Amino acid sequence: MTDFLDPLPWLIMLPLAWGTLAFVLGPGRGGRLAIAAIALQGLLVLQLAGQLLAGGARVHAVGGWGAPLGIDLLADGLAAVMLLLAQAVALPLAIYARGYFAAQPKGRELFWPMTGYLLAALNALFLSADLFNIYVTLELLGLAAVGLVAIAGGQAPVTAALRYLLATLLGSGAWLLGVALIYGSYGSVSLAILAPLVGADAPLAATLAAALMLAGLLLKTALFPFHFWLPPAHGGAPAPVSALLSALVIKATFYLVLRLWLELFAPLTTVAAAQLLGILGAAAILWGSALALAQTRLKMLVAYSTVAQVGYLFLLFPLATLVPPDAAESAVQGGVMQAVAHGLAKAAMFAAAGSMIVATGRDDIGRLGGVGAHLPLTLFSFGLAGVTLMGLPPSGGFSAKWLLLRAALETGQWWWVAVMIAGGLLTAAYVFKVLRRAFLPVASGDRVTRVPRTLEFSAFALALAAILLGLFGAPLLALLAVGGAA
Amino acid sequence: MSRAVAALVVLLAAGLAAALGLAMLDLPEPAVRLPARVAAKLGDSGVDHPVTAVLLNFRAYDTLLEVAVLLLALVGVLALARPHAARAAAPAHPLLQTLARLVAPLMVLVAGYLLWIGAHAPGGAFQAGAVLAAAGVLLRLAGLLPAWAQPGLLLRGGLALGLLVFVAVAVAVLGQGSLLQYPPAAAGGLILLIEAGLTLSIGLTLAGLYLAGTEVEP
Amino acid sequence: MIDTWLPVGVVLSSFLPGLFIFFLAESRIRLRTALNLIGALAKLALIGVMLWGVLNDHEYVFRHTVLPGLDLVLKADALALLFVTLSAVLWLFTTLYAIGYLEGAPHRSRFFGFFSLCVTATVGVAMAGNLFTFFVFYELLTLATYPLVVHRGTEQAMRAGHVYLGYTLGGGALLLVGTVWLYGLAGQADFVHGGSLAALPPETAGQLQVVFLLLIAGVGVKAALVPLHGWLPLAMVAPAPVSALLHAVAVVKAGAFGIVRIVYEVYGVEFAQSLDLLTPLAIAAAVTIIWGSLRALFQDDLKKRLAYSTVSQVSYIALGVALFGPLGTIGGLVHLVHQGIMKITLFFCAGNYAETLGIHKISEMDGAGRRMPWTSLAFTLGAFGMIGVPPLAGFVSKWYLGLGALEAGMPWVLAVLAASSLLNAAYFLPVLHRIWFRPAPSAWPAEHIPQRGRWETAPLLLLPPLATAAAILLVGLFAASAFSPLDWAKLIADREYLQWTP
Amino acid sequence: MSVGLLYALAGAALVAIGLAGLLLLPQLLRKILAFNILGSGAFLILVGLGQRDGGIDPVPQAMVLTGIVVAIAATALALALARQLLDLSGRMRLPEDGPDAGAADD
Repeated sequence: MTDFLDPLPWLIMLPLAWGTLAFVLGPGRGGRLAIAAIALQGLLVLQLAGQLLAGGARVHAVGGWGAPLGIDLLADGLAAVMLLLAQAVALPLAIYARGYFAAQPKGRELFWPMTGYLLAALNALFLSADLFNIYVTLELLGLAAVGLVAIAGGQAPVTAALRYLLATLLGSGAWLLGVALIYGSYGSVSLAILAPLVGADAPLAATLAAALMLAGLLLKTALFPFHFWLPPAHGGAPAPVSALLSALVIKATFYLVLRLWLELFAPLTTVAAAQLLGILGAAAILWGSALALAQTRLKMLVAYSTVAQVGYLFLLFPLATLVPPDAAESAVQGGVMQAVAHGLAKAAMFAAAGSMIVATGRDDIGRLGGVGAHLPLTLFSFGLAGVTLMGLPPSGGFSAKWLLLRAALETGQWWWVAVMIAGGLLTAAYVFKVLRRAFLPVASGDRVTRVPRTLEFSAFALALAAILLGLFGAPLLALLAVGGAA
Repeated sequence: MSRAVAALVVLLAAGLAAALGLAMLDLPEPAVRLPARVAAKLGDSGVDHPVTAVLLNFRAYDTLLEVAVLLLALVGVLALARPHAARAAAPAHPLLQTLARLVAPLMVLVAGYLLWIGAHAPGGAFQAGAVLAAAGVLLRLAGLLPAWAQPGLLLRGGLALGLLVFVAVAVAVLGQGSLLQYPPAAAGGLILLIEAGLTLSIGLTLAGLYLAGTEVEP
Repeated sequence: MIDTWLPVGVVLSSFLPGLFIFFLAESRIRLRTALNLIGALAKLALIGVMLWGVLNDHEYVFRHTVLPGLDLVLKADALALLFVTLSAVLWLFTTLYAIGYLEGAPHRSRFFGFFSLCVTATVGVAMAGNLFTFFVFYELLTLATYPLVVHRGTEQAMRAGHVYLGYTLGGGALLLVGTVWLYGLAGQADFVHGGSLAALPPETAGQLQVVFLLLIAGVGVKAALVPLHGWLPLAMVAPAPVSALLHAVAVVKAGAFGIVRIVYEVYGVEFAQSLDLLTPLAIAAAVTIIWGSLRALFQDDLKKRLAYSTVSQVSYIALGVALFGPLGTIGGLVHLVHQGIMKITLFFCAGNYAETLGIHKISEMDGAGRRMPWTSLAFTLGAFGMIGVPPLAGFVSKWYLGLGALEAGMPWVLAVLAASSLLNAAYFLPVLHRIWFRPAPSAWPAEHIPQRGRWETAPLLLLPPLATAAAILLVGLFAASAFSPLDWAKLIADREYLQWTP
Repeated sequence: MSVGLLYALAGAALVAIGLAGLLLLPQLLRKILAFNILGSGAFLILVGLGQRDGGIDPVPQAMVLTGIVVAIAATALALALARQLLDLSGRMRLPEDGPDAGAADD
């Protein structure tokens, strides 16, 4: 009986099942089913987290065969944290989406099935311990994301979706090539089997595979200069989709970079490669923030903010590679904390932006006057999310920044300190660019209508979660430590 | 795009090919030998053909996700298809129509054979589904099937059946200890059940990718 | 149990009403007023309990671990209570004043919401038990005051808000780097009497000096130390109650209080002296004092003159901190309270002139004393206090600062004090002369509130400045008695010097 | 040199051709074909390296079967998107300039 209630397989099968059922139910149906099922998934993740904290990392051998013949699922602290993030973001967004598509029906027909597959892909990816299986989850994730971008139709979204699709296919192609080389070198694709083999002997093929897989993931994570596809895709999709993509989808590929870097390819990492990743991250922070500041459309601003925030994630690599273990631990904790905090805050920010666009009827920062007076909770949520992105305390973003700053100062890499501080100030500049507009009264000729309450409250719940993460980050870090990933 | 950039890209691609070639010429002996392990466990897999055993037992979880990818692609194509796409095709040449009427039942029969033989020889649900889909495309070209932008409940059920059966079997055997862990005695039957569902759904899905994607001219 | 949660209660007593007020409809005036006053009174009651406790050697500490090795600590010690009490009392007066001031104005729910958050942040700054907690509330203060500065939504207000954010977020960034660095060096940065850094190995001295510079520059932005003061005169576009709060308790005082905590309870005044950090601080403070007074001299806008006066006066606190010796400490700490009472009175009065008669410029103030005698009396007490006329509050501060300068062997500070007092007189006395001795013009610039019987203006506008003006007189007259600000400052100074013998 | 290795080397060449095509060809249909060539190259490498010592390895064969279906799905979605773009814009190619270029004015 206990086998039957194991949360691990259910976390993948449940969203697959409800996504398919939503498709069978018919166009636009399945929202309530999705919300109930995601809530259940949330409980399953909490149960899993409890199991990990009590008994350490867990392996689930699918089919009972075990690696290398079968495929293993691995739930360690890092995976559990990402699973927690995914369900925590998805539940309020599902509630938000129901309200959003009631007000803005364009694109609602097949939103739920695609979202179900998206979540199944995310959960499967976080739990997978098999390189080829990860390839399949990557494709499931990529196609779901591309489909969601194009869901509302129109020339700009379709163009963005195609660009995104080509980028993501090239990325998974590089991954598959890497898998082929690894299988050719070692005869297995299981992470657990491969790790000691790579450590013992790494032929040119393994190094080449590592480089290819890393490059493919960077393309999918939209790290500067591979960010070209992200702003139109995230900025052009319906708000709940933008939120899901910015909060979760790019985090999934970042998670893989982190796992490969810290575990499988750890013997191959060099300081130079780590510094290169850091430099790309720094460039993303500065370039993305500057472009965010230059936007006139609200959702494009938030999308470029994602380009910038992705940069922070990659600062962890120079801070965690070949440095004293204390600093490395702090850096990894900071990077993961940033992933979680940005996920919650960016979902809140896109959700709030979507409400503002519904209320004002247009996507224009210059015409936001009156939002402060008519949608105070939404604006407040946007502000709270902004606080997290700026890295002001108390918030998850601050905790992340604190951990990264500590690692930077401890390892004497002060140049990353300067980048992080400059990035925080630039973030403040573009967040306040929106806030100050929204405080102004309604411009003559414009109207601000009310939006459903569920839109306001779901965005607020996400923003509040990002803030509370800053006050209660310690349990999350305890969970992260399970299994020694950090 | 400037010539310089193009030259750079070509250089990059050639460099990649060279690096791949070099790496492949300098490979160590693999430390793990999976073929031997597959052969050793083939008897417990419920089928005789090693590729089918990998696809539907040892690495059945990959296949499960792959079926989801296929259905998802159809969902994406349907999301793009607009209602005006659902038009009856222009009637085709009578000869083609007659031929299609004759061949289609035969193709269904072939599909059934491929499904059955998959347990022992090359074949299985994907090959069978592909043949079914080809029958659908042929009927469509002959003007005997309408394009569908908005499949009805029955059709949606058929599209989803394979994945739903697969998921149901996967979790139904959780009591054995893990996902997709078939009881050894029932393995062959369960695999056939899954493959039967998959054949129908894959056939419909592959046909749907064509049928939903055509005839979009306004 | 109670001991743990009392400091939290003090923070929540304005935070919760503030949150509630945000979502009140504009028309719910009574509920909003009731929430404001209940919060203010509850805060005072909680503080009363803690004052009693601290006197009886009680410790009120709340500790919550945010990250491993990083605690959020709220602690009510003598120094915290000095500032908390000042904030809570003046908040009550300012709330009353603001209710009168904003009668009928738009966006009051938003205003009072942020107003409450602003006080929440201030008491948080006051009760912060370590540098991290201080930083948390210091940044919260920035965010809570920005909407108040731009409240009017005019182009000028927006520009002022921009400048304000630029300065304060920049300062916050410096403070953050300094704080992280210090945590890296010392593992923690709890506020303890006499500081905790003296035990670090001597080779870190150079780093500690750089960290000190970062920290002081970070808090110096809000304390308006020259050349970091540029935002303060611009922020004058805010409504009068906001200016009053900004100048007397919230923003500039948070900065000054930060300097006190950093010098005394992070570095320890004796250790800071041994690192040669105090003399540069004293010079920075002295330059600010003179520069602010000089600039004040040339302002015709009344609130701008008061703003430059604040730049100058707040640095008395920093100066007192930088004078090594208990007497200087006493002078600086007591001025923290005294300057607050005096400056809030002056801003209340400036608001009254503007709201009642439309007077914004000093050149328009001729004969205002006859039309508004009570307001003008309060203004006069505040101005005399600032100049340092005995027996008013300002005199007490300056007396101890002077003694402290002699004790620290820095006689040049006396010259600074004397010059500053002369400049204070030079920019306040002409104003008083206009109010009392010039004939009134035939018409005021814009008379909004007519004389009604004995009330020269709305009662809620008049009573708060009268109360604080009375306080200026009382804390000066009764400086020597128990529970006076001076007495409390002596108690604190007593604890900060561990080895010092005069 | 075994036959398997020869397949793998041919796969490497296909990958290079596919990569260059995907990046250089402006026409969408050709881009999609180039992606398929790239994918086929990767499949060849996977299978070829797996049996470079002459024996038959069913595991990469099964993986490639899975990969082919995934590639079909991706190709179908790409074609549907390209078709949609053709209907909406009348062109079968992506706009030339990168999105950052028009950031400030769109």
